[in-house]
Amino acid sequence: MSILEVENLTVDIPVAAGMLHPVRSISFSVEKGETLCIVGESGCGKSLTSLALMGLLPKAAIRRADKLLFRGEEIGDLPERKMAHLRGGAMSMIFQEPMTSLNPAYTIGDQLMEVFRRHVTRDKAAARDRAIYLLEKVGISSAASRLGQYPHQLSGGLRQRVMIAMALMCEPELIIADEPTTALDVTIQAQILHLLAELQNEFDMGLILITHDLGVVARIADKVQVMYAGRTVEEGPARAVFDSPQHPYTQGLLRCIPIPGKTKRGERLGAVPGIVPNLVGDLSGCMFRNRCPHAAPVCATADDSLVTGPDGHANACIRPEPERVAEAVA
Amino acid sequence: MLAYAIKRSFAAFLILIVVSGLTFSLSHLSADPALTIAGEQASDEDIQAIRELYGFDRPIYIQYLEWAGRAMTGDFGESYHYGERVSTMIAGRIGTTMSLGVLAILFALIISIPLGVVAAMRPNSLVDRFALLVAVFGQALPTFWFALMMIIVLGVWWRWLPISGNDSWAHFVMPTIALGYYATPALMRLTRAGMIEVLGSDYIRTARAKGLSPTVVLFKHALRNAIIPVVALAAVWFGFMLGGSIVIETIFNLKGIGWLSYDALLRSDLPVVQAIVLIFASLYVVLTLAADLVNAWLDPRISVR
Amino acid sequence: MTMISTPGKSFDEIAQETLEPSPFSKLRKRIFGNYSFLAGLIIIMAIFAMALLAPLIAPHNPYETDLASRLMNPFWHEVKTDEEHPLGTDKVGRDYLSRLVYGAQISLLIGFSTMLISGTIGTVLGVAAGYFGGRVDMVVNFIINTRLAMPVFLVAMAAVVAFGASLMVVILVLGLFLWDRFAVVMRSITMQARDLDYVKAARAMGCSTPYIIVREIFPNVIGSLTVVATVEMANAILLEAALSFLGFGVQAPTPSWGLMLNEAREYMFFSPWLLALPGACLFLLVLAINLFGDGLRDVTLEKGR
Amino acid sequence: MKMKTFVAASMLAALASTSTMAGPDDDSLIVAWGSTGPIENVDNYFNTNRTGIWFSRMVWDQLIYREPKTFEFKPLLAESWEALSDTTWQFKLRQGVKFHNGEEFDADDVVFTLNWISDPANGVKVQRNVNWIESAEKVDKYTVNVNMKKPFPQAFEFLSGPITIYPNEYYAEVGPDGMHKAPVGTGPMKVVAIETAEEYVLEKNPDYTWGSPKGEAQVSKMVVREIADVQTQIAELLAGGIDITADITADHVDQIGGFPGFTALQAGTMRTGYIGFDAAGRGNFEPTTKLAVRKAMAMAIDRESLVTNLIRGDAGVIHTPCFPTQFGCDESFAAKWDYNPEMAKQLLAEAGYPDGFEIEFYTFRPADWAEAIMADLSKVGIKASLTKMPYFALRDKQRNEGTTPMFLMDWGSYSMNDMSAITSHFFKKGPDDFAMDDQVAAWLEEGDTSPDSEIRKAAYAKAIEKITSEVYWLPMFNHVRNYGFNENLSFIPYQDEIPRFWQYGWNG
Repeated sequence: MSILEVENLTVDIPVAAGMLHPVRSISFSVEKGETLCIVGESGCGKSLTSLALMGLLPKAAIRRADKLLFRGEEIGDLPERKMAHLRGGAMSMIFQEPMTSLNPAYTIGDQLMEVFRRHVTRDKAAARDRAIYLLEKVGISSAASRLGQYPHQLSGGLRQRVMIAMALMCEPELIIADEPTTALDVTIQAQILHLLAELQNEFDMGLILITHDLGVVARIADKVQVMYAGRTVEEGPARAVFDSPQHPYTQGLLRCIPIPGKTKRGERLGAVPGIVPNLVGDLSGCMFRNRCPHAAPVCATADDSLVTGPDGHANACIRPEPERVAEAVA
Repeated sequence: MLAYAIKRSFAAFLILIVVSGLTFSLSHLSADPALTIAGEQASDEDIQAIRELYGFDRPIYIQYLEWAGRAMTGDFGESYHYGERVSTMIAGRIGTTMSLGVLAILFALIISIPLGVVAAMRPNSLVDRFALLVAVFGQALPTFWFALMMIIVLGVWWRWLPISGNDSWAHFVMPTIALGYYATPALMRLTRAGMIEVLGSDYIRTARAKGLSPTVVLFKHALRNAIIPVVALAAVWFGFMLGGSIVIETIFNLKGIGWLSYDALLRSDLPVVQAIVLIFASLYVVLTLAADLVNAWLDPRISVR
Repeated sequence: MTMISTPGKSFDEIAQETLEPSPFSKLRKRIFGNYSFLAGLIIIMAIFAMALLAPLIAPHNPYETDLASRLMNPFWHEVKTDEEHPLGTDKVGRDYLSRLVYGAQISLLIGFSTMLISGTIGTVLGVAAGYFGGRVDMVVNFIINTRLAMPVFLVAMAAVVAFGASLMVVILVLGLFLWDRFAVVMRSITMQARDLDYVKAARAMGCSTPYIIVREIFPNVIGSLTVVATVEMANAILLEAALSFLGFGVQAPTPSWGLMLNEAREYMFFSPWLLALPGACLFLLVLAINLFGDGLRDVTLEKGR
Repeated sequence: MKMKTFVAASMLAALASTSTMAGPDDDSLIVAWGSTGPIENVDNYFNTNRTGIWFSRMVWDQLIYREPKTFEFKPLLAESWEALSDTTWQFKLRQGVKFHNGEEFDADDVVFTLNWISDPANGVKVQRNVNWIESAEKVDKYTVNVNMKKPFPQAFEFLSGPITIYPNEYYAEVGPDGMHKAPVGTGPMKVVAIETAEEYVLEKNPDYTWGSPKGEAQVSKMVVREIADVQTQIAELLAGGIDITADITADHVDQIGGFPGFTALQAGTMRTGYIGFDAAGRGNFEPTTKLAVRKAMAMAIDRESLVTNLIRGDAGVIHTPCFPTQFGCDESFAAKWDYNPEMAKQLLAEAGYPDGFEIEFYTFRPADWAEAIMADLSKVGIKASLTKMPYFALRDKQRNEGTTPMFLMDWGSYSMNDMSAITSHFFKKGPDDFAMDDQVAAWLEEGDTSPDSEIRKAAYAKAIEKITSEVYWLPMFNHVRNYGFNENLSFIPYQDEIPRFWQYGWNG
């Protein structure tokens, strides 16, 4: 049984110009001990997807899903009060901005223990022990004395470690990390990712890592899901996706990054030209068509659902590679 | 911390010297104290004698230094008019003014913080509209006029509340509302703005992601950060209110030091005026210092440098 | 000198509260129509026109007494009315409507003049402190703190006693006291403006300081300056009214709304309109200035971000 | 919901406060006064307030009683008296009178009081009240001789007015401070509690049964509240918080009188209003130094209209620089200036001001009187600009700087029925004198010190004639005191501006 199973998740936000459709009918699942990476450009809906899973969408946003199963139970219609009990307990989240995601008015000890005492036990001593244990786990020295410090006394890297520790406080079965390293120095980015992967292994959790950094994905992902304009355009086992990207967008993305062992020294990195389309109003066809080198008139109208291949590798291109090759031949 | 405290105290001290020096010169411009002391029927010789006895014939800066020197020991001299020690007179009356000031600022905070919070949480709701009305009216309503209207309606027409004096808590209801209401718009405005900013902040999202109950999120995580600026402004307003208490105390016959200063000005009772100006100024200085310390406690990022 | 730098937290709060865009702009639009700003402006213009055209509008000379027809009732009363005096007469038989009309002149005169004086003082101090920083900032901070520590109302009353009550004295006293908000806000805005890239560039290119302040800094602060000006104008009008109300303001028979309130107090229980009318005028003017200022704040804010 | 609670709480509060409300129910009287400021020290010798006089009449007695309607002198603490010489009076004292603290009243008290107050070292605030006393001597337990420094014809005015008799043992022990905190006298009311500038609680003196002409107290308890603001006093009166106020204006009398349950009335007093001119040129203002100008101004002001419309009650125009009932104040010697704006214009033109002039005008009274006067003056071309100042500040300016060319003021003569209490104060070349007329000063001095009342009258007549014909002052009108009170209160006003509060009881 998957820890998380999502089917046709949709998020709509009413705005002045009409209805914005930032996430449109996406599906995925995460198993115990598995790492799912959701990749895509800014604005592709990946952060909203994570917030939708946690039930943290802005008030105006409307969430719909055919299935939203957590540990096999439907959580899509849970009242806020019950949802709050899951959050921070069985599922927790790490945010992008360690500098601002901690409350400046309270010590990190207070903020760490708070979540434990909310979900596990009111026992203060137990919470404290757990906090110290996890701070050490995430590689913070003299953990006990750190408890009394305020966020502003810590560096960004340390704060993100604290955020990770906080997410782990209640032994969650699923962690959603939304670009946890974007705001950090490059050297620290690697450390934090390494740490995350290590902890995931150790505690055997499901991990959803949201990122636009394919280099990161290549290193730790089990499964990859590529999002563009609120849609999943390609998904599959990490190796399959990296080895043979099928959707033109994925191909474009992969050309943008140097991949160890694949990109030759001196080779030019590619770029995906064009801009992300407007997602307000009725949408149809493939949204990538205005940037796609292979676009054809049919792309404006045809269904852009995923077509799954034999190894679980799916993509949503209306004109998949075989067709394009056929055309080229013809 | 200690160095900071010393610096602040020194600055405060300088401020008090300047303020009291200005007031001293100002009030000595306004009247010849010898005349006030001598009374209506005094002869020229009597007045001259008093002038020499009290040293009013000396240069003003010498008089000021002497006054300031004694004031530092809490000795503000004797009232020309009442003949009582000014310190005794003020000690007997400051309680009324402080009660009024504290009640008024509490009233303002009790109105403005919840209104500001609710307005921030539920824009466009009925409460928000009510808050708007309070703010728009509060800013434009002359305090004394509002006080008089309350007296007419609540005191005389409906006879709900006592009109003058300070015998019971009921006597403080109208003055508190009149004085406190004026500070409400500013405080509410700042609460609402702070609250909106905080509610949109990353750490509130974190708190919610931690599954904390809405109450904890609102009161523990959001409010504390949102009211930090409100505290500082409330301290400033408390100072303003003590000043405003002059009109209110006069209207409601509350005999605090606001009224005392008005009475003293009418009869050129300079030692009383000077002492009260100095006390108001000291209160302001102490309050802003206290507000900074409270802020430092509420917001650990403000390190006490 | 370094010892006297004490820009308490309260400075920032005063600046923030002043410039905080009205939280209610949307709501206000709903209640007062789409452009409350426009509504404020229209009321101000109407009152301004009333002041300018007073000799044409007012049915009588506001100073002309007629003891035989004193205390006439306004038109809605059944007895003792006179078509000559639609709003009745005051206690020496002057036409109340005419005095209300001419009262606009006084309030606007006081509001504008005070604002000009205090605006000049405050802007010079604030811009200097914000632009030069360092010691200049310290000295200005000290001056601002000293000013804030003074109980304005009390010291203003003392000054009026010292120099004699007259329109000129009231304007000067208020002008010399109400510059603090200008200074605080100008200081903080100038500080931000100083760090803008093009201002830095201008400095790097060796432009003269006056040139930079006038050409580069000033356009940045002018919006906030106007906002503060509206706040202070409203403040000055209310303070003048309070001073006149206590008998420490302008002299009779000047038709000042504050003084009219003072005179009307005698009749507050029996002829409440005498109190209500000038109070309502005062309220309306201040409300209009506030609405206008709020609207201006929104505009300034949109432009600024 | 919260609003409801608040409303309910307020109503409860109101009920609580109404339970202690004023009214006839509990045989108590609540008085409000204080529009000119609270009494700084209720010790009669250490305040200058009008209300200080009111208070002193309740708590203390004088040797002599001056009948307030006929101005006759009657026995009070002294049973009889005779003049032993031009400078000595002998008083036989009443027996069986007790002070509130039980101390017995006898010659020792009188001797102590008179000697103590006349010693300048003790700093009695109004020296003029006491500095004519040379000494007092005890003859026997109930006989006292009072020696004067020189013949002093107004002595009885003082002995029946400001000079109250204190208990010697108590006062020697506690002094003015103690007397302020716990006043002790022989009067009809005794003090229970004093809260400076707040309120005084008094109760009936049960021992005041020896036949005093002042009469016994009519209520068992009295509370006096110092309320500076007249409107607050009225609000309290209408809301039932107080029973009587004496600080209201003429217009209030109409208004309160029309309110069911309340009575209001006006009573003329001897407080004399006047316009003073800087005839001596103390402030270097030229126009007022010219007689023609002063005459013109006198004729430009319509005093009749002012009195009828603004002052009202039984006030009248006064032509003398003193109040006509006062000793020596003979109206027939006064030059009268009737309203005549045409003549005024003519005089101004003759004086060299055909287009009038500008003048500063000072007052401390409500501005409406001054405004009416200014309107009259403007009709003959004189533009007056008003400066209204607090009383003390204005007196200060007058005495120190003298830069007040024209001022509307008034004088209550300390309720003394002798013109020396007013005219001599202002025209004997003191700091309040803006005429600086040697002749007038000399005549007044003669009148003040001569033991012969005919000589006094003649001297005063000359002074009156000169002051009014030179228009040093333009006497205006006598003031009216306006009272508002619960209609069940038996209230009688007196011309000397002293309400005898102990005499007022509840009807029915």
